[in-house]
Amino acid sequence: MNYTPTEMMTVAAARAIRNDDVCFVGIGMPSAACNLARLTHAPDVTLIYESGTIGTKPDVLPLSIGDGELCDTAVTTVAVPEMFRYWLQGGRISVGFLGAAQLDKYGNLNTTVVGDDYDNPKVRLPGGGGAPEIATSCGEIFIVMKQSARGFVDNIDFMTSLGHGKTGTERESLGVKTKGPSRLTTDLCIMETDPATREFIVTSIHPGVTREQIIENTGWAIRFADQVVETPAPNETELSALRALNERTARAHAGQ
Amino acid sequence: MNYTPTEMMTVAAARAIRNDDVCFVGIGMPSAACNLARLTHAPDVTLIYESGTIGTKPDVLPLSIGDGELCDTAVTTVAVPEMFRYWLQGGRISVGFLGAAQLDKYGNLNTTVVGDDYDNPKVRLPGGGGAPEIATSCGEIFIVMKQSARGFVDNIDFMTSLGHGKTGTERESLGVKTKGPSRLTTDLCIMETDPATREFIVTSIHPGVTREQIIENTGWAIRFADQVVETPAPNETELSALRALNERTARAHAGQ
Amino acid sequence: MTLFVSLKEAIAENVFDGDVVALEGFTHLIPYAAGHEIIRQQRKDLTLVRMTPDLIYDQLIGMGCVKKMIFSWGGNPGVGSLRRFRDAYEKSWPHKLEIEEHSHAAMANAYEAGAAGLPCAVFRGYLGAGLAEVNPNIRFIECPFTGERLASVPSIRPDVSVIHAQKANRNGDVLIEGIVGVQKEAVLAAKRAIVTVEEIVDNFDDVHPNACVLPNWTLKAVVKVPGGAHPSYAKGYYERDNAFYKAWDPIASERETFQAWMQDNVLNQGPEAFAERVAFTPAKQ
Amino acid sequence: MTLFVSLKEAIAENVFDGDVVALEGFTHLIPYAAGHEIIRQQRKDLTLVRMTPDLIYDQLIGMGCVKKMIFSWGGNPGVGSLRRFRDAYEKSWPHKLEIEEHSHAAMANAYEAGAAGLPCAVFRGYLGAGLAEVNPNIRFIECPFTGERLASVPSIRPDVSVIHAQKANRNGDVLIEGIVGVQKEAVLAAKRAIVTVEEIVDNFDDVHPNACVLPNWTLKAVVKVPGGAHPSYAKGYYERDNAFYKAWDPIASERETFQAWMQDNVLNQGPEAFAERVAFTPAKQ
Repeated sequence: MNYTPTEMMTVAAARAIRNDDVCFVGIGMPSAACNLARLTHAPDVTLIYESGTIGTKPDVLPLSIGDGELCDTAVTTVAVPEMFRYWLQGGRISVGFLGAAQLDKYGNLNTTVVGDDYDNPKVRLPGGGGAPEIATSCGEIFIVMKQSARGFVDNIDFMTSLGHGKTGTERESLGVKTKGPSRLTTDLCIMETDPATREFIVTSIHPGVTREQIIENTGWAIRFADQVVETPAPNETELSALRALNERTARAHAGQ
Repeated sequence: MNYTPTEMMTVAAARAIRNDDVCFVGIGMPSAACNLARLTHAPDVTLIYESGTIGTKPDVLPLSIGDGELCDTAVTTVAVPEMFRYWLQGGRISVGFLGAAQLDKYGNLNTTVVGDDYDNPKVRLPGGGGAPEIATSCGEIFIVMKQSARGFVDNIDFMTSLGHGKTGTERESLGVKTKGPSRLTTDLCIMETDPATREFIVTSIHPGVTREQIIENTGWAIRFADQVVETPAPNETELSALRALNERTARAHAGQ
Repeated sequence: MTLFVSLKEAIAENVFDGDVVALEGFTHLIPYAAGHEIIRQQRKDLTLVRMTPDLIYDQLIGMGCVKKMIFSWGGNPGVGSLRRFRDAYEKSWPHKLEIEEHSHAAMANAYEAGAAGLPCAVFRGYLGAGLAEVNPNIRFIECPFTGERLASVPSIRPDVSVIHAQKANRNGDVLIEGIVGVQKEAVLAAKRAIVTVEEIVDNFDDVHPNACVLPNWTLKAVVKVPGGAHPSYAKGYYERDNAFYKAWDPIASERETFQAWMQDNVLNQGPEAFAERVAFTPAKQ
Repeated sequence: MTLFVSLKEAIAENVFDGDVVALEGFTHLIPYAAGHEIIRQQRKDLTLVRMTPDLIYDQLIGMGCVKKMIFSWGGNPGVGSLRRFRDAYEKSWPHKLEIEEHSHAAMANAYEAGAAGLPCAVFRGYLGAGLAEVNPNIRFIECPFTGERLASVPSIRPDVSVIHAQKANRNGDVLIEGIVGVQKEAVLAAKRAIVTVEEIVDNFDDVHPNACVLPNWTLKAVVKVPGGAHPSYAKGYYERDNAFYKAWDPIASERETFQAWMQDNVLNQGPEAFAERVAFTPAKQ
């Protein structure tokens, strides 16, 4: 079966989600991956959106973090202060998903400004939203992001949310108990955190992708694990579930 | 019309409640006074019980702070942490009602222990409950209490909740912005806070009560205002509303 | 789904000697049946936490299960004292009882902070109050912006919280409605949570989207015990048995009458007895 | 009862030049009609507060009403940037815009603390985060029991908060349901609160006892504006107009197209236009 790099990325991201996970889901790629997991191998996964919807099972992907469908299909919907206090800070989330404009090899993320002067940025981005506390309160962080040398940089312009810090040791020195970024899924490969150095290393390469492509699209000196496997291509169940989800979504949003 | 001292006390306490007040209501006499006010001259008064029931209109007096009737007739019922954070601490309550085992002339109250050793009390009382923060967060405090030399003492055994402190100046020195105890209604008289000294002075004596009776039943050297009036006797509207309320209450609780 | 177990299993597997235990309920939905099971299983050295310890804590204390009680108002609402609590605290019967005493605001904030995963609660409280002088767990901090002195107490993080609720659905999600007290906070603050419910329904499709629902993954055990809150009440099921609260005072006033009552009504009974106790106190409407 | 007024009166009597204003709504129930009235009344030098400033803040900024924005995520959800916000912040058009930037957790806690009457919020946050270095309103305190370093931000206490809700009853109590965001907190934290509603009903007898209801005495003005959340949505009334959110991007991308759109759709219109805008986007079910 043919599939696009985005489909491969979504499927690979979805596979990492376990049936008993409680996921704090962001809009876009994380939302697609989480719902795909729910519609395939992880039917009992709990999806939480920061708008307050807990255990939601949307039939189509939301355009915003607070689409009505999220509430209509949730186990319960709580106020936003409660969401951030009892559910996120309370340590009840096993996996948080994040994306960014820029990330570095330690999984530090920037969604705040482009340019190194915060007060006079080249580009003012939307900002961190929930990211600073998602990054430290969730059991672990999965990052899903299209790979490019522009986004995967040696030094991010602003530390919107903490990964493993500037040296890989900052979580420990700050007393942060959670694991932090453990997995990065891109349209080219899967990276996991090296337990020794805390930097992302490539552990699985998507079918048809070369090491050179990965190197070219990474702004830092990317390392490959000793054992790199090939990511299994999306199977028919995965692809058809994803495409049906995307079709339902397109139809629903076009109808408005 | 004949009436009992308790009826006089309840009616006198009720009269002080204004139609636009938001009252934090305790069980017992305050609850009777507040509901009598609501059923007579203050139909729009907002009654709040610490169980979380806001704007409640019980048909009978509750036995406990969380009887079902309070919820069934409320505008809304909130969780107890919200009650104490948003509604009480938030400064939304105009009048708090308190009673006690002991009070002094500054309206400091004791509902904790009898005896001056907290760790080895003569009698262990139920404790302060909401009183410590009711005393400082409500706009002003109305106290309703049967008068006796045993309860109205020179020195309370334990400072469960702050009135005007040990010298009348403690609210100011602690930075407490609210008025504190402003009115004390007993079965013998009405006392109000002297603006100069902050101590309770008698401003109104119930019909048939003598100054001597008040002096005998007060453990401190009680002062009388320059102008002491006679409390108007309960009128027929007040008495019949109170008696009907008490009858409904007795019938409802006996039925269980 | 091992979430649905018997009450005996729920207590045996989740409540241990020496645990910090909160059986919460603010007048409404007090988990009496679960408390009785703890007594039958003879747990010892418990630290009991509750804003408004009422008859069930009086019973646990009188039966010797309790080492310490953390509370803010310990009485029989509208009636008077807790006789067994006073006998234990004032006269060490059946043994010595320690207490840690707070205000309602402090306890409510401490549960909230526990649910929020914080080490402490911060609030405006205890101004001029005597408890601040006798309880070392009441401290003060300064607002880093205004310098205002604010009270702080440790968050409450029970080993196990026990609550009674109206219903569970088949997935084990639990609905609480009416006077919800601090039950949600108690459950989310605890390491383990047990819920007894009036009934189990297919789904919560007809439930308000913002109703207080605890998802099944926040709970360790869900047990159907109809009437399990008696003599407290369950909105929509049965009313508060105010007469029983009044009747408790003479029962608890003497050690002998208390023990006889416990033998007959707790030790010689099981959770199934609760359904009968509420059979004649139907809910209003 | 002077609570029920026209939208024109509600804004004229409660929103003043230089005010700190929160028009809250977390995707759901965003008070667009009220925002447009503020634009028509040409308020100046406002400090706008909101977790997720979206198109209505883009419009207020582009029309020159805003001096400063306090926020945690400023984008067009699922679409991209707020073009007018960026033009103001990056290029000072129509004039300079100050910002104060926080995380969602900080803002949510700050509203909560504002509703709770506290001077500051305390939470576990900003660990290793860059905002703590550029925003002097992010400070740290120590837990007085564990020594843990906790973040603190000033509470949010707007001069006026504006929300949109599903309904009011004849007394002026207001019901919000579904995704309730931080609206209750925004109202309770504010000196004055304005609510626009879809409809006014006789009573709330059929409303869940724990639903989010704001009693009339917490509000300054209640205004019926059907469709008043468009292009946001009102659960039970109409769905989110996702197509409009997408269409906004090209409109806002140029100053001229923006101004023309504002002239036609805001300055030359009144609140009654909103009902038509939602006529063809009925609610699900």
